[in-house]
Amino acid sequence: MSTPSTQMMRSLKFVKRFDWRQNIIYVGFVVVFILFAILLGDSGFTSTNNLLNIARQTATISIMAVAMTFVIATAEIDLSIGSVAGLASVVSAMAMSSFGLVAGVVAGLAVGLVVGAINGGLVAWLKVPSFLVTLGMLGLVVGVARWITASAPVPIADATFIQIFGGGDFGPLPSLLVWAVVFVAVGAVVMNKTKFGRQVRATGGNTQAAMFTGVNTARIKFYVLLLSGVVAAIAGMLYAGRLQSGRFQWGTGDELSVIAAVILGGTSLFGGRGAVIGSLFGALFIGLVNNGLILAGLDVSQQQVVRGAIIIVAVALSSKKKTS
Amino acid sequence: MSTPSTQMMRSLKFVKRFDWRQNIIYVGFVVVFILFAILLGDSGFTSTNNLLNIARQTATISIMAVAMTFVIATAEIDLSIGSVAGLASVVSAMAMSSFGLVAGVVAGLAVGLVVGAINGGLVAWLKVPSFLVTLGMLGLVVGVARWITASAPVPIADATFIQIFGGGDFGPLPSLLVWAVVFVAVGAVVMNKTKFGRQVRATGGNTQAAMFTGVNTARIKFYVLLLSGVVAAIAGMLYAGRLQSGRFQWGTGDELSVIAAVILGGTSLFGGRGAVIGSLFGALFIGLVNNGLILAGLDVSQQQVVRGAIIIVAVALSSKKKTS
Amino acid sequence: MSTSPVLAVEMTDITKAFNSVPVLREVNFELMVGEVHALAGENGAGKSTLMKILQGVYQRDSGEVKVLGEVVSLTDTFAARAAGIGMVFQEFSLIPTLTVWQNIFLTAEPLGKFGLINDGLARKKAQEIFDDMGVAVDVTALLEHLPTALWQLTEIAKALAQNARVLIMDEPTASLAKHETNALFELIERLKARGISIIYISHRMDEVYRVADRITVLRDGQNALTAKLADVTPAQIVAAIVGREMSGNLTYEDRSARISKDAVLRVTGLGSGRRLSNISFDLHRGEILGLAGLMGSGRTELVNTLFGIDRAHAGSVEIDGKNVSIRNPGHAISLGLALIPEDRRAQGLVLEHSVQENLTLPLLDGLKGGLLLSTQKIVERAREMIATFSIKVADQRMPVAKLSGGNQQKVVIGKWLGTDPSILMMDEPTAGVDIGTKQEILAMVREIADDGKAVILISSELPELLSVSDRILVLRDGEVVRNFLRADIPSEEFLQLAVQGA
Amino acid sequence: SGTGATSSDNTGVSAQVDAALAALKGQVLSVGPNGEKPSGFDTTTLTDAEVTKIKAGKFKAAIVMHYAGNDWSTAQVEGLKSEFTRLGIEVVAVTDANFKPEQQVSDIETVLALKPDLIVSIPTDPVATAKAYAQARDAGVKLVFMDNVPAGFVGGKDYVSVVSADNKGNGVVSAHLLAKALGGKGKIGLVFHDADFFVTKQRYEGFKETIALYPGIEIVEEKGIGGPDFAGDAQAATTALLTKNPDLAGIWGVWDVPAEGIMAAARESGRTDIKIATEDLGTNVAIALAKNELIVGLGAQSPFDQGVAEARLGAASLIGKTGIPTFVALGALPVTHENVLDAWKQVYHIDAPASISSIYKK
Ligand SMILES: Nc1ncnc2c1ncn2[C@@H]1O[C@H](COP(=O)(O)OP(=O)(O)OP(=O)(O)O)[C@@H](O)[C@H]1O
Ligand SMILES: Nc1ncnc2c1ncn2[C@@H]1O[C@H](COP(=O)(O)OP(=O)(O)OP(=O)(O)O)[C@@H](O)[C@H]1O
Ligand SMILES: O[C@@H]1[C@H](O)[C@H](O)CO[C@H]1O
Ligand SMILES: [Mg+2]
Ligand SMILES: [Mg+2]
Repeated sequence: MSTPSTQMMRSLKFVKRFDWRQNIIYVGFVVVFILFAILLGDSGFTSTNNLLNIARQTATISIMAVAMTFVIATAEIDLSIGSVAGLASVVSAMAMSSFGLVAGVVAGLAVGLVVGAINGGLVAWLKVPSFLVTLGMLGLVVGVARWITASAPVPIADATFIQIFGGGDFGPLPSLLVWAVVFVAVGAVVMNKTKFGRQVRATGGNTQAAMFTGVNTARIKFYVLLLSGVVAAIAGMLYAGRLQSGRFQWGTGDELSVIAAVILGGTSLFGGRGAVIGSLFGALFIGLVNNGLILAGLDVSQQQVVRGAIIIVAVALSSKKKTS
Repeated sequence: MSTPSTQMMRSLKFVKRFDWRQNIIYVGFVVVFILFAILLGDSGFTSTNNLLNIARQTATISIMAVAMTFVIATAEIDLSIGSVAGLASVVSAMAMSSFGLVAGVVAGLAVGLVVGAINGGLVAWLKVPSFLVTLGMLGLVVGVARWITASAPVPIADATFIQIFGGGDFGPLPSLLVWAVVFVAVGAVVMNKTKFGRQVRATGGNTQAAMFTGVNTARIKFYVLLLSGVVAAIAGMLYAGRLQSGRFQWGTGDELSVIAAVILGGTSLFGGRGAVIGSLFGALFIGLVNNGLILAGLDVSQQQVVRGAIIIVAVALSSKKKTS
Repeated sequence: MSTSPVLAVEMTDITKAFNSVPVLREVNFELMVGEVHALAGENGAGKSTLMKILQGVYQRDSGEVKVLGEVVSLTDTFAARAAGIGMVFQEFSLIPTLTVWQNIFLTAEPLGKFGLINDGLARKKAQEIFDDMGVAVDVTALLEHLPTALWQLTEIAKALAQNARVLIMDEPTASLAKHETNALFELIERLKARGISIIYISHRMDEVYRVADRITVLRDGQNALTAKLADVTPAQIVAAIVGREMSGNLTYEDRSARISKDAVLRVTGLGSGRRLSNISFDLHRGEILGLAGLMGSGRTELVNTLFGIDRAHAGSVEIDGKNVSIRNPGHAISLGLALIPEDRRAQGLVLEHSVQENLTLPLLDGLKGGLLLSTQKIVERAREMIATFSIKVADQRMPVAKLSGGNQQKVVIGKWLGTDPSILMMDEPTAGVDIGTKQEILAMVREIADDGKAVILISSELPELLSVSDRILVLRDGEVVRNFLRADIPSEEFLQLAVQGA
Repeated sequence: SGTGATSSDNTGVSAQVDAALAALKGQVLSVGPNGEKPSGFDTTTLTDAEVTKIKAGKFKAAIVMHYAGNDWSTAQVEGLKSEFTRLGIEVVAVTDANFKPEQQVSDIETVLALKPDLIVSIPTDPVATAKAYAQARDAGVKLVFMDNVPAGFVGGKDYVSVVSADNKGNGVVSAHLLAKALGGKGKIGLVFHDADFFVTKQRYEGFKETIALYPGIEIVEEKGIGGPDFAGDAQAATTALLTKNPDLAGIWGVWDVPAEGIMAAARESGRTDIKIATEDLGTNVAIALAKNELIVGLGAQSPFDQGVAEARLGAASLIGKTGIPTFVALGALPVTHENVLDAWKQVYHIDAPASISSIYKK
């Protein structure tokens, strides 16, 4: 969107904003963490177990946030991820119960591939707004999940699946944690050190300019939405492993948390930027707050109030930095 | 099926002459309406009563969509409207029960003013992303609403209030319908025939250029978010009148439907455009589909699937026209 | 048609229409290997369109294109790049959110181990290209932080990095100051020597004579002239461009009689941003004050500060003897100021809004019928302005983005002159404007001053400054270093030296 | 290594529990919205003559749910549909308000356009939906409710009848079963439905009153969940409970979906020794019972039979039958590892699926 400018002021504003957009989340994370550690020390907030809990509870969001960072970096959006996770969880559970582990995983991934391809195809080549396409998809996909399961859970017995997908541990670490770390690491490298990542940000920064430069912007948009679909499917299987069953509700509403994590992390909804690590901390920040507030013994309404306040204050402070 | 298709052909010619984004919604509306009229004629779809139902059920969404059109035209977003409606409904119900009608209405409006002013202030002058601010507000506000009511409904006895706010009729017309018509009419005029409307679109189209042209872009952003808060509060009171009680849940999740209505109506998330009438038809379109699918006797899951599919198809078709 | 030497590019009978408005009609254009071929014509004549067809951005309706003897289809930009055609776009092809070096190597990044981008190498190469061009830039800066001139230089560096065999330069010097322009010309000589063929689009006659071997002129989308520059006079070229004999350039005339003694604007010890410090000068009613300086010298920052976009942190500003602290552009406008900004696309226009809407945005108060805006008044007002500034547009409801570069600039100028300001500030107003219009604009500037308004004019084209200014301030590193009466400036060279600070 | 109810050593408590449950058998603790005393399932049967008469009527019915996201709702709708089919009544619409009253009001209005003779529904919010139900009543549509009724509505006058699970009883049953599994002592936590919702409140009361009878058991903390992601909310809440109270011995979950979240949290915290009691015989909790892992017992409703009863009562009213009971309640069914398979058959009228029976630990 933005084009050249020659005022020092504006440049400086941008520099400053860029800085805080990059860093506020880390600051916020540390501050809140320390606060909770002090206030909730005796509630076991800092116990290894609880810290692992936070990691576990934010793993699926973090993973989807990595993919969403790419989508938003191209100035598109994917609202269907929550539903895709739900459908993938039931489809893989069903396939598994009849044809075993491998079939189950393949089927789950297939869900992500198909939905992602449709989203991507419509946005990339028919040039329709991703907000609407993926919003329609959100309803359609969850509907399918309910339809084929009659809204009932599909139990998963396969121990290996549960062990690998979110249920078990790899050595001392919860498998969920490992999944998250791998996704974030790969995502960060791809975004910052590969042609693809570069072209993703170029597409979001100025689609037309990117096209003139020989970036196949349509294909880029197709890929990021495909990716987002597949990753959502994996997240769905992680839910399934964790809850030892597939169900259409797994992942419901995650899209908002994921987008929030990405933006908190410093990626702009208007595209051109993509802070993968930031997104991870955005997710951790949200998880941290949720965990702390529940530990603090607040009831649902109070949790909502404080959680909202914390986000607003964090955002507001971040800007104070800028103008000071 | 010849009637609709020929009708479609005519409408599509019409579309080609103008910008597809501006017109597809009308086409979609007409097509779907005719389809339902044919398929569900005997299910009373076309009965005056049912048509009034559709109007009634979409009124609050339409009203909020008018305000959201202004917000999105400035390239901002307001995710807090649903919660504001909920809080306004309980606050005005509480105030009414103790201090009477006027106090109730004033209190409800005050909620919108306060929340809108905070959203607007943070976005306009601290230049923080409206997505995050209003997302935080979404949680905070609904939390407050639950807190002060212990999640319980607050009954409303005042007959006048119920009569005026969504419960009653003005002559032959449901008061909700009248409210919607007034808001849309005023909104359309302000957007297209006043300096404010022009400045709103300029701000969203290119903030820097608008600023260089003497538009006080910060103030514009403040006003649209303030407006959106107040309108959401009114919508909340309409819910309260209709449901004869205030409750934190009124309006929950409306933000998505409202934004969808606005975008379906031809307003771009990236700002610069604002089609108020389009937003109305976007809302009507969604209401129409929900109503028709229930009348068609589909299961819940099937309703979701078809609803999603219709949105996707509508959007996809709209683009065909663009490229042809 | 000429057979030898072999042609780098041969475009035959090219026609192109946009929604049934013809833009190019049977245009022929040929470029020899190692030749620099100038392409000239009025704003909207079709130059960029022709080049975008060669670049695969637009598809021709009919006609044939050969590159190095091969017929090519040029269905998209990839095909064109594959055919070895690189382009310096008029509306830049750069990504604001990427750094200079990332832009330069976009899609052509050097790869290191594991197929990952070798940042170090890319940065080094980018730096080399700029050194080669003799320009100092921080290649790790984000584009969005840089001024127009640097965008233009980056755009050029990017085209060079593609080491194309055919290089299209669409007004590469539109907002470059003299010394960057010179650096560019030396570069072009070196490229020629390497056998690279160059198409050079420009509205500046002196540049054309300096770099080009041949020239082709388009008028209303048709061939008007193709000749060796050795064989044509500037007058002939201008005639071909505007389609009639044109009275010679505006020349300086002493206007001191028309300039009143009392200052309409008095700036004292003004400081702003990081670099603007201790700026003091008076501006008188009826006076045209020129600002000269190198890129980054602070001219834009100065006018932006006076217009309330940047906040002054020191000094005072008086208008009509009253001390004012300008809060924002709205306030500035109410005080009778107007600023034609340097960067038309970013600061002057809402690109996807119609020509009509852009022209009337600052005038809405005067276009009401009762409480509401009157569409009729808006349409008529816009029509008048389009006529006054001979803006070439098929339909005034067309998005301004679809106008030619120069016509976009005219919209910005028109919009501001429409406000009838008492102090008019213009930052590079004639960048990208064709010769005929440039003269009209300068004449207009003089008229405006003549009926008692004051004008501040920023231009990197010294002849232009010298032709209309009554007084010229030279800025360097954010300070006023010289303050000349026009009469005291003997020659362009003299001013050039002052600017360079030699 | 799960430990089921039977592994409790304290015979005193298990005796007390068995006695209590025995006394409860066939009993219904809840009373009707207007204090009516409950009639049983058997009072809803129709004679062959009545059935033929109903078939002749070619009636239309609509089902307006509050929430369609779990086995309970599905079974309700199944029961209704199967019985309606038997009675030759056409189901013209099914709607789901997902716990949103304003949505439910719209659903009712919309459904009325279909001119149904009968609406079977469960009000999400007694106050907010009253006007819409009144509209239906005034249009001459017969109303049968599940679990609770709109504010100010009177049985036999405004609506035909309300069929409820003995929700209070369900709470009581689950409390007894948890107490038994805990051997009558230990710290427990509660995960309740933080909403003004009749049904779930009733259970909560039933549970708390009953658990208070066991002095050795202490409720150390209660956590509310708001949904719509009930499993996720319950999981987070439980994680916190366990973090804060490492010595927690048991947890009560307000229905099966939250219980699934509770199980996940327990597994993750390596607390598979925790004892969980809940309501509703959902698939996943049934599996846990079959494995004899984590879930030690629950109070099951009979959603299918409730559906059947509602269908019959509604149908009866359509042919002007008089003396129809205005409050029918089906007793709570205590389910533990021992009887989970039979319980399934009793609740859903089909054999437990392989996913449950195959892993049943003898
Ligand atoms: N995408 C488009 N849609 C419609 N009209 C267009 C489009 N692009 C260019 N035009 C029209 O084609 C004509 C030629 O435009 P072009 O940019 O080629 O002119 P130009 O010779 O480059 O002028 P300038 O010197 O101002 O850059 C103009 O009238 C312009 O309005
Ligand atoms: N070589 C450069 N590298 C990085 N930033 C630069 C460079 N040159 C100028 N800038 C920045 O761009 C802006 C140029 O300043 P400004 O535009 O006010 O000077 P100017 O005299 O108007 O130059 P120009 O003719 O380019 O407009 C300043 O913010 C300066 O910091
Ligand atoms: O009794 C039912 C179930 O417990 C359900 O899970 C929530 O809705 C209640 O009405
Ligand atoms: Mg051009
Ligand atoms: Mg400048």
